[in-house]
Amino acid sequence: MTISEDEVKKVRERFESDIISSYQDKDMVVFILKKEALLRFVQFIKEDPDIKMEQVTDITAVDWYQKRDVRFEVVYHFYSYTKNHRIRVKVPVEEQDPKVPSITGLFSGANWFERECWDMYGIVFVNHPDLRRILLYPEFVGHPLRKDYPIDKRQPLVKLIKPEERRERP
Amino acid sequence: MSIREGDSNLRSNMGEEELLKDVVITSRLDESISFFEKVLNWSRKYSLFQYPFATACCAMEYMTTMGPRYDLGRFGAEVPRFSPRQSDLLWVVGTISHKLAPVLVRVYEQMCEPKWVISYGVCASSGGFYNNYATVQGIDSIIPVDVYIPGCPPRPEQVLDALILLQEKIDRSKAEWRFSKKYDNK
Amino acid sequence: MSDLNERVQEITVNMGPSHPAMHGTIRLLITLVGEKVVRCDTQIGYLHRAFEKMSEANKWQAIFPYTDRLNYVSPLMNNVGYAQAVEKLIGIDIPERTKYIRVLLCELSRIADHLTCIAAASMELGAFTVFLYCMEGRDLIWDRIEELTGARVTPAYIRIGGLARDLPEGFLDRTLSILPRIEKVIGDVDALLTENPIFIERMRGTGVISQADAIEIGFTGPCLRSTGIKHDLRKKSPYLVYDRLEFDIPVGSNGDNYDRYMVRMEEMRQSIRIIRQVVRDMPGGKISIDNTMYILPPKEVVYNTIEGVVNHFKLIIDGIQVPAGEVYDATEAANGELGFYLVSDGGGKPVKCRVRSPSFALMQGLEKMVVGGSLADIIPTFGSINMIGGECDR
Amino acid sequence: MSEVLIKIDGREIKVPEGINIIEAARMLNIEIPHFCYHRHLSIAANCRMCLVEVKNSPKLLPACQTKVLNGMEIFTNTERVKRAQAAIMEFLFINHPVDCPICDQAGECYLQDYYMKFDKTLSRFKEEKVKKRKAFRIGPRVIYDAERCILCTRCVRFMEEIIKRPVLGIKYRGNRGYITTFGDRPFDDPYSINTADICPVGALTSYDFRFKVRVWELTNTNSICWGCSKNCSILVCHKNNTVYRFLPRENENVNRFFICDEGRLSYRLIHTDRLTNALRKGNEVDIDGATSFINEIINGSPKEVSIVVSPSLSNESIYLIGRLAKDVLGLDAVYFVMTQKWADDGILKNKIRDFNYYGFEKIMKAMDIRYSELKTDLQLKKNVLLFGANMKDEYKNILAKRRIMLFDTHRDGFVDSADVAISISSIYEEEGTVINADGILQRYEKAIDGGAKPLVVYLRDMLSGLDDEYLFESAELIFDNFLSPLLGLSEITFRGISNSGVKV
Repeated sequence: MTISEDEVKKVRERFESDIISSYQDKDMVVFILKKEALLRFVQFIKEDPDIKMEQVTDITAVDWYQKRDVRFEVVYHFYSYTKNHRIRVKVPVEEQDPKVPSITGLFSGANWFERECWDMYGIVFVNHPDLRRILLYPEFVGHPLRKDYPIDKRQPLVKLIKPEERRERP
Repeated sequence: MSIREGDSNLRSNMGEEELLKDVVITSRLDESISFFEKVLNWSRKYSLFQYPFATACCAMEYMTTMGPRYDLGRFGAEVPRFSPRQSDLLWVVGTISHKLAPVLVRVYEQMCEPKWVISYGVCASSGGFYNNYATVQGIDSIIPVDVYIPGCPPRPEQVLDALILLQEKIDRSKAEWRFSKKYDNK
Repeated sequence: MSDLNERVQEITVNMGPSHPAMHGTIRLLITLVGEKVVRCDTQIGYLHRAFEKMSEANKWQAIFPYTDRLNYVSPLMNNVGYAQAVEKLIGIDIPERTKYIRVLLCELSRIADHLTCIAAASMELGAFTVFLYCMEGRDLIWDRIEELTGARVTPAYIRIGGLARDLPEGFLDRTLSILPRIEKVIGDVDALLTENPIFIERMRGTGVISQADAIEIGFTGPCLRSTGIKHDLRKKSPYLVYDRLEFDIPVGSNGDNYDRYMVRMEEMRQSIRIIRQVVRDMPGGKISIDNTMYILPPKEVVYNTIEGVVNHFKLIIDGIQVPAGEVYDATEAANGELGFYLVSDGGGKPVKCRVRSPSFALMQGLEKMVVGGSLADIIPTFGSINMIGGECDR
Repeated sequence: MSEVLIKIDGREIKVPEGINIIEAARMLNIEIPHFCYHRHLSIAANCRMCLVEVKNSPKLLPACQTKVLNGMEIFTNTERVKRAQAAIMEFLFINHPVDCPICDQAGECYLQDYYMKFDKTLSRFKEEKVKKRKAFRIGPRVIYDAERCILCTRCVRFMEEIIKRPVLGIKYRGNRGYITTFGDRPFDDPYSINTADICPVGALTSYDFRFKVRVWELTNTNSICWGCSKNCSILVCHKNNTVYRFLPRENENVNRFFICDEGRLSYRLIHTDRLTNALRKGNEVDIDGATSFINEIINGSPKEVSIVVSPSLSNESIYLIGRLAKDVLGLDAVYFVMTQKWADDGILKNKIRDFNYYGFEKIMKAMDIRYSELKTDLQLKKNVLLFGANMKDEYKNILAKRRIMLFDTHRDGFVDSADVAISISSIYEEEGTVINADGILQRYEKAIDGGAKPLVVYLRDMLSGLDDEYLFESAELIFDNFLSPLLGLSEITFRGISNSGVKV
């Protein structure tokens, strides 16, 4: 299920300046990458014949609010049908400029995942075809999955009737 | 003909048990339910055209209630009309999120009087255990509701019982003539 | 013929969330030229219930009721997927009997899911009889699930490290007894639909997607297999006891609605085959691990000894202390690859509990499948994707 | 103090000589479980939970009693130690009642925490548990449950060594023993509830907090007690804007680790008969009308306004009052009122009950404004600005003939007769600093929001004429810009004040 040792070595010396660290997690190899090198890295793992990642399975972000100095961490999962192995790429993102290059150019499947990540965490995916909110309504202000967004802060679109004025229909 | 909302004298201050009595003995004319209204109510309650506003997991249970085993058709409410104009019973089935709330309000307003609303399941009735930024905490905060069905999802028998409850409510309701002075088209 | 189209300008039609064929939670802004679809902007999120935010506010073992309501047509598959991910994160190995019971419940839920999908899709094409037959078939399965777990749609029966309770007496025989009746239902649906000219007319050749597009957009499950790629996580990366069972993977050829329907029908037959094998070699023994740091102690211990009540109390108050780390674990749910990405900082609540839902990726491809076809083809295409609101919007 | 080199679980560390192994391990944040050991109490070493293995010593040694020696090698998680801890817990649980669902201590009970960390095994004990007297009121404010007690004698030692009134003791022996007073007299001591705090299990619990709220639903905020001018450091335990209890907070400079019962129970005043809005002659009026009325008087006739202060306010409010007196009203003297004094008991209680009296004194001296107690009404002008008013009754007739503009947290007797009364927030609804009797400056944080605005906001309106008015925005700005230089703490910022306070 995980890519073999020599592929990891090949990736490492090609990107050794940009890879912050890489380790073998429970079932897949994890690369922690600087965000500048993301596009080149994804391009490489897509085209390299041994690794040959064909599908971006999932893109999401983790909010380490007050637990780490770099607050956000965008996490990509890639899967290859032919080789049947997966890798996980993590890109630390500062809170001040939450920008990450969009990979919809390489994998069109990443489109909605990035839109959801923008909607929920407020991480901007640079030159994404149409970066709109996908799960919430456009009038929503703020990004709810951030840890400092209170869980029950509602922004209703419709005027709510107060409990005492709710008239019992005859 | 319309059912007046918030009718002050007859329903709200009378106890539950008086209302359930079949014959309401009253001297004042406008309070008695005339024979004609009884026929009218009887015809209404057994031919409810329903609009299934189904969104979430309760829709699965709603399917089995419409299905062969727990057949909703036995109570005359089986014909789903998919346009609010032609239906008079709105089943709000499942969780209503804040993004869907304007849609629900518009569908409710498009329905013609007399209309009734059944809130199917605990998410529609009170937001269920989704007490968060995305869920409307009970559709009675956006539209008036007649019958609430608890349960997540409610068993089909509970749904049939709710339908019977609504039919009793229709039976007791006092029809208001369009041309009488008390008609207020709020 | 072509000048007729030029004179007809584009109009945008709103197939809104409250449309009978839209399962209540999808809105399609379709741009039409006459009957031909030119563009289709899919808008989802009408059933976004903040699953992740709720899972960050609840303890590890308290998230099971929320996972039920992701894909509420086959809830037990989400439970199994989530429990498996947490067990992998902690490093627990569950007993053999539990693995067999989990496979049994997953396959029963898969049949229920496919029956619902075929019921809804065919009803939208007018075959109301098929809807009623499938409902009857699904009720048979739900009776068994209700008998075992106590609820029809929201069982929340799986626990981290085991199950809530053991199989009641005679459960396996009753499960075996309903299989022929389900096969009869599948046979009837087959007879009604498979050679039905109207059905073939509507389904053959509509909603086509090529293999390359399917892979790139992120198709998994029956929709991917219908394009001819033999990919199933139960075979590719076997989990539970799927490696000990023989079953094969139905594969379509040209990725249209008809193939998706055929793949689902065949998968139901394979699931029945799996259930028969599971019931045949179901082992005895415990159904939960006995390390009470991760699973609640049995009730008689909790009510009679102080150690049991202290253990129970601390597990409920502080939650299961999952060691820090992260994991991504994918299982083959009814609609495709259901992945759970869990991150823990060693506490009782997850830092992140991400669900990679198959419907979300499938809906991305709806526009590619629909553009070029006629307006009427949207309905069978959307029906055959079997998008479930809870899973797609989370 | 000479340093000693020791090794715990293979990790080397230099520790001061003479401390015990538990403290040494705590420096490497290795947790050694213990019941009877308490940092401020003597060593009883009767619970045996803290047994650790020390190299070349035949048997396990109690970590609380054994002092560290040079070159000592200690192991805290070997097989022998684990078996010993599990055995001790098993013995403690033998007669322990199955009370967790009804025990107030659940959630913060040592037995629960240690079971999950160190024991994790089921008991082999099948016989009957010993029955003892359950849940009787050993004193007016404390309840004792003999079955839950593990006889660790923390409460006995606390009363004997800290409070110096040896009132508690163990009666009977073996598993029949339980804690009681001599001749079963009521355990009525002004520090009795502290025994419930330091009791590691649910044996001693506070009568007032009984079955009120579950401990894990409360959030704790650092604050100070408003009972007297000792300003003991406390934790305010609150849940959706209601305070349920005060707990002592470790503070070496002020109250070490305990507080008096009266201060602890004064949390009730936060929610009883609070003034919630503005009153004109006792009847309701909106707050803006009242503040504009006061501002007219101040701007209209600044000369006829004098100030009377009750020192139960934060340093920041007192500073602004000083600026108001000096720059706006041109007063050179400010009068203060006192509440009923109480006896200074030599342990914690201080005779002056206005909790910021010493802060008031220091600030007034630093701003060289004369201050004196209000004796006769001659000194007063026509209008009186009265800040905070929990005061003795005889002041009331002094102030009777004046036009009173009152800012107060509570609705005491004086509110109805005042011309204008405006509600302000108590110290638990705002941030600020206070100075106590021993000259320790402490910062308190906002625990709940009670609806009323802090006094600092109203004072800022009155001082709106001054040029540096923008600096009066919040307590932090006032402290950083004015108070810290004034009190000679220029290098300490508002956020920088440590939890145990700063000597002024």
